[in-house]
Parts: sequence; structure tokens; C-alpha cells
Amino acid sequence: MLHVDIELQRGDFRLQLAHQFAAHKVTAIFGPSGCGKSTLLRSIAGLEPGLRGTVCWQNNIWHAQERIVKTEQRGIALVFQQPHLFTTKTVEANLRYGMPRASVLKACAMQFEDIIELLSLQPFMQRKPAQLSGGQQQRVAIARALLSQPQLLLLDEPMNGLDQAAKSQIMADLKRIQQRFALPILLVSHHVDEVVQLADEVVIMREGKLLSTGTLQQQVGQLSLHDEGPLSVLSISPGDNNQKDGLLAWQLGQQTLWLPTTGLPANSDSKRLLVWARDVSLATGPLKNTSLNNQVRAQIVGFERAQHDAEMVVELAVGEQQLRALVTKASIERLNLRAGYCVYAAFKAAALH
Amino acid sequence: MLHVDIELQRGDFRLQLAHQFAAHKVTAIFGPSGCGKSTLLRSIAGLEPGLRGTVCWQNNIWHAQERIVKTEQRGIALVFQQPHLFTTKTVEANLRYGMPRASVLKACAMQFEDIIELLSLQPFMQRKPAQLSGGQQQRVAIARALLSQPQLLLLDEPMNGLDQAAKSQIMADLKRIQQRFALPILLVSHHVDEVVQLADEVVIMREGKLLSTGTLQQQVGQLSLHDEGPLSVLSISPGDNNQKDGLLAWQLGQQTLWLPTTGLPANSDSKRLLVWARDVSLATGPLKNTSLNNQVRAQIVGFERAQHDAEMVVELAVGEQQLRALVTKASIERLNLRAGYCVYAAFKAAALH
Amino acid sequence: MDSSDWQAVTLTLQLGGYTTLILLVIATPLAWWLARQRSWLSAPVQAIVALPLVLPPTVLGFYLLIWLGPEGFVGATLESLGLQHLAFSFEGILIGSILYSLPFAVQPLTESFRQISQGQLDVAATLGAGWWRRFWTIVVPSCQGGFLIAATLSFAHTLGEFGVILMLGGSIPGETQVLSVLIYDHAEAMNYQAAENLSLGLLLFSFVVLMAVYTWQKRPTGGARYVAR
Amino acid sequence: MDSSDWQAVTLTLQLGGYTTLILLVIATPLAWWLARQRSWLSAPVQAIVALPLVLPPTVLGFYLLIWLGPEGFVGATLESLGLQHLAFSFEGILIGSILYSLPFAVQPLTESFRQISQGQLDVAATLGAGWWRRFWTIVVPSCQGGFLIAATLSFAHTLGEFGVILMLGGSIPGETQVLSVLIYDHAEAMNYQAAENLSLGLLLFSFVVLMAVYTWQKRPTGGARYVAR
Amino acid sequence: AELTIAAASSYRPLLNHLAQQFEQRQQHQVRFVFGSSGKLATQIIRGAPFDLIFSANMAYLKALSDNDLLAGEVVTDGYGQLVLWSKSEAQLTAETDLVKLLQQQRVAIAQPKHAPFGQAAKGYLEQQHIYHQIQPNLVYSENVAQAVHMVHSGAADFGFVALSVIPLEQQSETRMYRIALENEALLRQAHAVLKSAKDKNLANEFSRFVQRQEFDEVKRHYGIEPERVKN
Ligand SMILES: Nc1ncnc2c1ncn2[C@@H]1O[C@H](COP(=O)(O)OP(=O)(O)OP(=O)(O)O)[C@@H](O)[C@H]1O
Ligand SMILES: Nc1ncnc2c1ncn2[C@@H]1O[C@H](COP(=O)(O)OP(=O)(O)OP(=O)(O)O)[C@@H](O)[C@H]1O
Ligand code: MOO
Ligand SMILES: [Mg+2]
Ligand SMILES: [Mg+2]
Repeated sequence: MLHVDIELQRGDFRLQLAHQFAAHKVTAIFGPSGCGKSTLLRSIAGLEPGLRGTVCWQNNIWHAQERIVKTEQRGIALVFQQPHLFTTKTVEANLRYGMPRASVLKACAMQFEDIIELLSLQPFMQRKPAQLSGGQQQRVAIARALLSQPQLLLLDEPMNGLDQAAKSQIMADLKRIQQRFALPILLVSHHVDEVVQLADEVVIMREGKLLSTGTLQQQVGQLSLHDEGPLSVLSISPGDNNQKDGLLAWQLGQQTLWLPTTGLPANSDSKRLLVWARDVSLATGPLKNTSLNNQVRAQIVGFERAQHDAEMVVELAVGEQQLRALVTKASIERLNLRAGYCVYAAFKAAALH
Repeated sequence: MLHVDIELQRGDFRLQLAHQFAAHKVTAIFGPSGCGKSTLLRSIAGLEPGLRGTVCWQNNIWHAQERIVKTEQRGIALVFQQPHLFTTKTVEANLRYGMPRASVLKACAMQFEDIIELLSLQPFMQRKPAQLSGGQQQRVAIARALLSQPQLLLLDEPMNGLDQAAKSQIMADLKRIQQRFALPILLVSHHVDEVVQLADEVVIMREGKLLSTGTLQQQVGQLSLHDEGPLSVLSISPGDNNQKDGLLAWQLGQQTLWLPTTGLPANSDSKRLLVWARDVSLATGPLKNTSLNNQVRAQIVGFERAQHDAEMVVELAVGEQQLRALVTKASIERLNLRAGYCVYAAFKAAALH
Repeated sequence: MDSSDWQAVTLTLQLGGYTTLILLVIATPLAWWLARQRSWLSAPVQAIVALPLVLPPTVLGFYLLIWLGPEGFVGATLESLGLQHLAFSFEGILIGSILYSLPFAVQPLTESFRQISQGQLDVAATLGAGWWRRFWTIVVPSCQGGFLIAATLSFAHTLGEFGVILMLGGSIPGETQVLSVLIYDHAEAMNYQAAENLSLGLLLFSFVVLMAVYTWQKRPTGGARYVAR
Repeated sequence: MDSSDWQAVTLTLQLGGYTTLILLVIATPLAWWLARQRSWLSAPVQAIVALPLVLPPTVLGFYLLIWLGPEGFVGATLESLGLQHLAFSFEGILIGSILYSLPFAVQPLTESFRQISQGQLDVAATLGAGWWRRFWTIVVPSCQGGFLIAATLSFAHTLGEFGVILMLGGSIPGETQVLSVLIYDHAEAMNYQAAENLSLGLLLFSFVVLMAVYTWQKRPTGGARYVAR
Repeated sequence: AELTIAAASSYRPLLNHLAQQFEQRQQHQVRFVFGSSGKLATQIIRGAPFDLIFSANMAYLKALSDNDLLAGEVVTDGYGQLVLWSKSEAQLTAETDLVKLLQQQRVAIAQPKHAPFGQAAKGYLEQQHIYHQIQPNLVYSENVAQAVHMVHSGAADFGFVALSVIPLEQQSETRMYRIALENEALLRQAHAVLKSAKDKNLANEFSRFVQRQEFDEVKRHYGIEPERVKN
């Protein structure tokens, strides 16, 4: 549990926020460029001189008026916005820099070989950072942070400069590692997909202040304000474990969804389903003869303005949960959709986490 | 017209490619981390010592055995993977560094105030780079490059570290500027959405070599190999300019699509419609009572394996054009979809450019 | 202070100023070459530049006197060209000072040039800046500290040095008699008061100059501290 | 070379070695403070460090002689503690050399420390490296060049300097008569051949040492050239 | 035992010779610290561990005596010989017109402010009323030894130097002109035993040793005239 109540002035810019970050979870920090995300992470790491207020980590005071624990004693790792590799050292020396002694390492969360493998660093071990491409440097920075076996991991736009394949791979493994060791992570990211895939909690910042905080589900509306458009996150639980044609049955309240199986550990936990509103279509009755095989009954709760004037966001209730659909006003008229009516919502899930 | 036929050795890595880049167009350079994208841009810029081969720009030899034109005389601008701002200068001095003399500037493509405005740099003009956030630095780097009024713009992952809103805004304006002045751009990006939005041509690289090249439409299949899944790009032309409820009619071959109006200049050129295969659903007949109002008649051409075993990519012909749909095998069985059959494909467009 | 003292002061300032100026002009390209070219020659050149330091100044002065004098290689050549040889002349002590302070200018500059951000230089080139403009706008401001050290060390060392100058210059009032020689003469003559007065003046003046230079340098250059974000 | 020459050689190497070593130890924290703290004291301290340079060495030696001698502040204090005063002793000329070469160690190090990547230091701290570890693993390798310049300039300057040493040490064979003083003495005695032999030996030795140091430094540190990508 | 002797540079050749004799006969070590008289005096005042001082300048000996640092009498060894030394053959005589000779030439002289031979030379030129004509040609050195270097290097054409510091093999009469001074006392060469001497007996012994009659010829040989020279 990380408790932060800080204030910091840099020229005109003022960071001022109080928040209790959840232990053992991934908290995404989201906000426009220049709103103070990096400064927040650096403050937590103890790298911002002139910080006022308190930072507490699991009953240890890290920063208070009378007492400041040094960065190196906080047991954290921070992946900075730039890789900042040690230029005079080889990649291997960079990676080993933060690693505990071998005797301690045995029992550690992240094993050297696994991390090298995960980030595909094998071919570069003896190179100097200057001989790596941008993405390769970024991967070394991530690996270096993980290998220091932090109690708390701070990631500042860690996936910048990575290609999509590497990114997916790393995010999946990061999630796996995070869950296995209940590692608390603060993740700064501009990409909703990264946030959705990794985060449990979301903190949204604006101009150095907290705008809102909450679980991913609660915050989905806020994330929607960003350009990729409105979206919803549905909680689903494993069904009766019927597998058919490579599809797995999941329960969304009373209704059943068939989703492609995933590599995610098939434990009995419920999962999150990310659905972009633009991917949801509405029909007044169940559609036949279509490949849309996930159609759920839903009730129209209300309407919201969408970014484009010709469209509306339709708010739907599916059991207890909220689903958003982006449809044109023309369709609303044509289908005569009104609050309270029941409709069939068809969608393809964008991502299952 | 940029003609490149080069060879460069760096340790084990060998860049070796020959290609003729289209003049007046945006060419995206796409490929996994470490495949040599940055090295290619740097070679074109004349920043890689030891380069062999030829680089020609509109009948001027920039690099050949007997003759090397200096970087500063090539009239290019390169946005590097890191902002590399001039640390001792203010933001304003950074921006003005590459600008032509005021007298010349009048007639120039990019006006100082416009670019400041576009990248929202007004508040930072008198700051030093060290006092900017990562995203702000990146924006300064982009502005600085644009203001040098290049004949050829080389962008190396320029949108890294930018938030979604800024990114969309900048990309749209970049596209506008590009089209107005027929500015040739080489764009390195890991993001399919950036490529699709900006690029006319796509060059795909693998381990220092060309994997394939072609127009965006031709290359869409290749881009698909990346994680975000298969997609298609449809060319559409303006319809009879009927506007209804904020929707605009477009011709896709013989058929009509209704799409939300956009801020794009409504000239008579045809536009590109980006459709992710996972957003396309197929039905054996036209669907009624649904908000899916763009349903086009299409003929099944063939099937392709998809990333997930439970799914297939269905290749469709819509008039002359190709459309891809990602559906489950179960649906294919249920609907009895076979090559040659006619179906109705319903989709929401992801983006219109 | 009498008029010969004032003459010495002027001469000293001239010598210090010219030496520093010429050293910067010579040392800059040399340091650039040393910093940026990986030639097998770099190490020997760097070593040779530092060599004049290891000789006792009067001995160095003696050898210079021989070479620059009428019978020496340099002096004889000059005379055969109808010019003056360089012993006992301002030009001569200038050459001596330059040679003797060369490493103090070359070494800090070399190191400074090594630290330059190649990224910024590359960007500047793509923005159309040619070599000269890159040098003045990127290299000079980034290496401000290196230039300053080179200049202040050279200047201070030239003010204080007298062994080479005394031998090579012959301490001719108004021509080669610099302040350090004058102070030395006073001290040697057990004229402690005069020596002390001049020394104090020299110290005070140097302190003011150095203070000014270092204070000016302290102007924040952007707070390296925060680039890390 | 006779035995007194050898004595001088040993003494010189000792003096040069100790001076360089002690200078690095003193200059490092001082330079760190100067580079990283923005105090109003920095400029005056930096100026004061450079001041010994502007005095003629013998005059500086004269003042040191007064302070370190039996009647001087330092010497008298030492004697009142039952110790020896420092004039005409090895310890004395060591102090003189240190003081006189201080700016050559402090200034390049200060500049070197200013150039350190704060980003790398911050990363190292987050990886659990305390001050010492950061210093040895990040600062020292990045400032290798600065340390090298500091060391070579100090060493070379100590080898060649003799004004301070002559005055303060009295050129006593085996105790304070270093090589530069000996060479000076030989030259003074018009023993040109001996002076030349010793000079050549000193030059050769210094050249070899400096060459070795600079060659070692030349080992590629990663080719700053390519960081730009 | 060991003697540490501080001596002016003009004493160097003579003392080296005498010390050799002394060492052979007495089995004692003698080591020298040569320097300018002023520097040596300063060092002695500040506690330099010297046993004897040989000085070419009485003023410094007086300063030492005023500071109560001398253990005994000041002993005169003789008188230095000022010569005008040329870098090439010159056939100098008393009739030579110095002004004409030194025209357009560089003339090295030890700094008159503190070096006795320099003082003597300056005095001589003034007394001949040619100082003003010659002054622009003068270049100054730290001491007579350096003045010799300047001539030796070829950079200076002439030098007013002490006979004692000219290398014996170059003391050809064709290259030098002995200058007869009005007041030889100016170049009085003298020594004294210091209070700081560790072994006063030994120091006194050396003092007596150099006063022996048998060394008069040696002194003269090395450029120090034990007797007043009568012209
Ligand atoms: N010395 C300074 N003077 C004035 N403003 C400063 C200074 N240092 C930082 N700032 C401002 O502080 C704000 C927060 O910076 P920070 O790096 O935390 O932003 P961020 O949220 O990480 O942005 P990005 O997403 O672009 O990385 C920025 O608006 C920046 O301009
Ligand atoms: N000196 C060197 N020795 C060996 N390999 C090198 C050297 N310099 C660069 N490389 C390799 O060259 C390849 C191309 O690098 P480049 O920076 O062009 O990649 P990129 O395509 O831009 O990657 P990214 O998307 O990660 O920025 C990389 O695999 C890199 O490891
Ligand atoms: O006693 Mo000297 O050698 O004229 O300075
Ligand atoms: Mg940031
Ligand atoms: Mg790259």
C-alpha cells in the first residue's frame, strides 16, 4: 500500500495530489502530455528535490518532513521515459547492475534467463548501448528494472518504441509476473489498450492534480474521453468450461458468450472483456444468418452525446453491467430506440484480459 | 523522387536495400525493432559514415562513390527517435534554428505561428528543454523539423510519447500539410493506425532488407501480420454529395455507404476507408432491425488461416476491391459459407482518411 | 607603483591575453581532432603536447632560446628571410608561453569535445547547419565549461610563469619584463614590501577576473538535474 | 648518472606520485561540490583554487616558506605540538606541489562532473545503488577522461615545477632535490651535457607514461557516434 | 659527518674543487645548495638547515648578521672578477669603444636589483657615462650563470658576467675583457658559519680550510682574486 500526499513546484507547474495506491495491483496513470505523470513517479522514487508532503509505503515512511529514505533504499525500480542505459557498460552489465547477489537471487521472482528470453536480449548481451536500436535499448531498460527484483515497479511509458508484437508479448508476460508475485505496478501510458490490458486501477491526472480515480471499470468512461472513443469493460466469469470448436463459454450475468480460447491462465477468476462502443451494434431482435454470434439482451438506459454529431452513445445495462454502443442518430430513429426498451447488442470483443 | 541503393555494415548487422521512394507521397517504413529503419533514415540523411552505394534525390546525386553531398545541403529534416533538443537553447531558439531567413519564410509552406499553434508550444517558448516533459520535448522536435521547411521529411517514430489527442491532431494536420505542399515524407512507425492514416506507400523491412513494398492497399495484408490483426483498406469516392443526418454518402463501387462527415477537405478525391477484419460480420442476407447500416454485397473469394485456431479470415470481393472478415469457424459452418457464395458484409469503419 | 611597474602590468595583460587567445585558436582544432578522430597518432600527439610541462621552465627557456635565437633553427630561418630572430622579443615570450601552457588548453577542450552530444550535432546538420554554424551554435555553448577552463588555466598559468619568459625574454622593461619577473626580482632583492604589494595586486586582479568568469559561467544552463524525466 | 641523480629520480617519482594521488583525493570531493552544488561560494572557491597559479612559483614558494617554516602560522603550530615544521622537508614540498597543481586537478574534474548524465545516476539509485556504488560504477567510468587529465596534468606539472620546490625545499640532495631542480642545477653549472641527458631521460620517461595512459584511454567506450539513433 | 653549504652561483667551480680536496683529506661529505644569494639568505632566515653560507653580496650577509644568524665572523675569500664576455672572437682591449662595440648587440647582464655582478656592471657603465647608450641593449637574467647561458646559446652577443662562471675552456683572452672596477669591494666574496650549523666544529674547519694560503692559486684560477688587484 502506497500512500502519497505531495506537493511540488516547478516553475509555473504545480504537482499536488493525495492518493492511496492499491497494493498488489497495477495502477495506470493516465493523462495528457505534461500533466505531471513522470514527475509523480519521480517523486515517489525520491528523485525530485524540494518535494513536500508525505510518501508512505507499507507503514514505512519514505518521505516526510523529518525523514527521507534514500531512493536506493526504497526497493523500487523505475523505467524512465528514456532508456538511460549505462553507456560505459555492456548490456549484460546493465542488466546485472541492480540484481541481488546470486545466493539471494535463487528465491527471486524474476530469473535472469527468463527475463532475457522474455525481452529477446540474447543477441546483444556483449554490446554497448550505443550499438542498439531504440527499441532494443528500451527492452534492456525494462529488463534491467525487472531484474532488480523491485517491491514496487514504476513504469513511465515503457512500451514506447516497441513494435506491436514485442509489446503484446511483454505486456502479457508482465501481467503474468505481476499476478504471480502480486507485484504492485504504477504504469504511465498514453495508450488505452495498454491501460486496459494491464491496469486494475486507473488514476487520471490533469495539470498536476488528480482528476479522478477508481477501478478500471469505473474509469472506463473517463478513458473514453480520449480519442479512441467510448468503450466498456465487462466482467465475465468462466462458464461450465464447455469448449467447442476452439471457443470457450463465459458467463456474462445470466447470458453465455462464446469467445476464442486465450493463452491466459485458465484459473477460475473472472476476466475483463474490453469492448469498444464502435464495435457494438444494436438490433431490435436477435439476428439470424450472421456471423455475429455474441448477441446479448440488454436494456437501454440512456443516451449520451458522442464526439461526432451524427452519432450517439447508447448506454445499455446487461445484467448489472454497463455496455456502451456507438450508433448513428439515423439508426436510432430507424429502429426507434428509446430508454427502457430491450435490444440485442452484438459485438466482437476487442480484448480479453 | 528518392532513389536509394545502399549497403551498410554495423557489427553483425547489415543494411542492404534498393528502393525508389515515391515523390510527393508518404511512405511508411514498417518493421520489427532492430530491422534497420532508423539506420535507413540516417543513411538517407547522410549521417552514417561508411555507407556504400548511391542515394539520389530528384536527379541530384546525394551519395555515390565519387561524391557525397553534406547532410546540411540536402534540404531534409529528420525527427529522430529521441528529441535531441539543443539543451543550451530555449524552445524558441530550438524552433528557429532551422528556419530560413524571414524574407524567404513568407513564401514558405509552414508558418511559425501555425506550427506553434499546431503543436501547442506557446506556453514553453522561453523554457529550456530540460524543463519540458517527454511529450512536450517530442512536440518541439517535430515543430523544429517542420519549420526548417524541408524538401523531404524523415520521421522516426515521431508520435512516441504523445497522448492520443495530440497525436490525432498532429497526424491530421501533418496529412493536410503534406497534401497541400506535396511534401514527401518517410515515416517510421510501429503503429498500424499511424501508417494507415498517413501513408500512401508502405515499405516493410526485415533484418536490414526489404521484405516488400507497395501501395498501402497492396501492403495491407503484410501489415496484418502484426498483432492488431488483419485489416483492409477500401477506396471510396464521394457519392452524389447527399448529406443526411450528418452522414455523407460515398460510393464503394456500385454500392453506397453512409459515413459520418469528417473534417477532411471535401475535395473530389477518393478516400481510404480502413476496416479491421474483426469489425466485419457476415450474413447470408441483408439484416433488418439493426444499427449496422453499412451492409455491402460481397462475394467470398477464399479463406485464410487466422492467428487463432477457432477463427478464419474470409477474403471477400466487393466490386474490384478486397475486404477481409474475421469470423469463427463455428459461424462459417453454421452459415455454410463457401467460396463463390454471395454474402452481406456489415462493418463500422475504423477510420476514414 | 612606478612607471616600470605599470609597463609590466600592461605587458603582462597583453601576454596573458594574446597567449590565451592564440591558445584557444590553436588548441580548438587540435583538441577537436584528438577528440573526434581515432588515429594511432592521437596518443603520441597528446603526450607530446603535455611534454613541455615536465621540463623545468628555465631549461625549457634555455632550449627555446637556442632554437629561436639567431643561431637556432627557427631564428636562423627567420633571419635568412630578412626577419628578426625571436630571442629577447615579445613574440618570443609569446611563443614560449603558448608552448608551455598548451596542454592546459588542449586537454580540457579535448575532453569537452568528447562529451558533445552527437545527436544534437546530427540534428543541427539535418536542419541545414554547416560545420561552422554547428560549431558556433552547438559545440561552443555545450563546451562553454571546457573553453572556460582552457582559457582561465592558460591565462593564470601565463601570469604566473616566469622561468621560460625570463630566460627567453631577458626581462627587458616594456618589452619582455612581465609582472611575475618583476615580483620575482623584488623578492630576490629582499624588497619584500614591493613584492608583496605587486603580488597582492596581481592576486586581487586575478581573483576578480576569475570570479567574474566563474560567476558568469554559473548561470543556469538548463538544470541538468531535470533532463532525466 | 651518479647516485645523487638516482636519488633525485626516486624523489621526483615519489613527489609526482604522491602529489597526483593526494590531489585526486582532495580534488574529487571539491570538484563534486563545485559541479553539483549551486552555492554562492562556488565561484569564489573556484577562483581561489586557481590563484596559486598566478604568482611566480618562487614567490609562492616564499610565502609557503614563511607559513610552513618555524615562525609561520602552520610551522609554529606544528612545532608547538612537538612536531617538525615543514620547510625544507619532503612533506613541505609535497604540500607546495599539491597547492600549486590543485587547479589542474580540480578544474577538469569539475567540468567532467558537470557533464554526468543525471539520468544514469537516477536509474542507478532506483536500482539500489548507494552513493559510493554510483560513484564507482557510473561517475568514475563516465569521467575517466576527466580523471586522466587531472592526473596527467598534475603529474607532469609536478615533474617540471621547481620554483616552489626550490624555494620551499632548499634543494637538499636526497631530501628535497628533485629531478627538475637537479637539471636546473646542472644547467646552471653549465653542465649542459648532464642537463641534457637528464632532460632527455625525463622527457622519454614522461612520454612513455603519457603515451601509455592516453593509449589506454583510447579504448573505445562505445562509440558516442551512434547514440544518436 | 656531512656539511650542507649554501653558496652563490659564482662560487660554484671554486667550491666544487675545494670540497673535493676537503673530502679527500678529512673524510667528510660536503653537499652544496647553489642559488642566488638573496634566495639563500631568505631561506636561512626561514630556518634552512645550512651550515655555512658563501655569498657574493655583502648586503645579504649583513641581513643575516642583523638577524643574529651568524655563528662567527664574516670571512672574505677574495674579490670577484667582472668580465665582458663575447660569444665570438672579439679582441677586446681597454681601448675598445664599448658604445660602438655594443651597438645593435644584445648584452646579457644579471639583474642589478639583486645580483651583485649585475650591480657592478651597471655601476661600471654609469661610471663610464655610457649606461644610457647601452641600456637599451641589455637583457637581464636571474643571475650571472644565466647571463652566461644567454651568451652561450648565441642569443646574446655579449654578457657582463663573473669570470668564475665562465667555463675554463672558454676563458680565452680573445673572447673576454676583464673590467677593472673602481671599487672592488662591490664584488667581495665572503662566507660565514651559520648558527644553524649542526656541527659547528666541522663548519669552522671547512671555513679555515678554504682560507688556507695554498688555495690562493686555485681561487685565482677559478676567477676569485684573493688579493687586491693593483693595476
Ligand atoms: N523547471 C520547470 N519549470 C517549469 N515547468 C516545468 C519544469 N519542469 C517541469 N515542468 C513542467 O512540469 C510538467 C510535468 O512534467 P512531467 O514530465 O511530469 O509530465 P508528464 O505528465 O510525464 O508528460 P509526458 O506525458 O509528456 O511525459 C510539464 O508541463 C512541464 O512543462
Ligand atoms: N555498432 C553496432 N554493432 C552491431 N550492431 C549494431 C550496431 N549499431 C547498430 N546495430 C544494429 O543495427 C540494427 C538496426 O538498428 P536501427 O536503429 O536501425 O533499428 P530500428 O529498425 O530503428 O529499430 P527500432 O524500431 O528499435 O528503433 C539493430 O539490430 C542494431 O542492433
Ligand atoms: O651572486 Mo650572483 O650569481 O651575481 O646572483
Ligand atoms: Mg513523462
Ligand atoms: Mg529506430
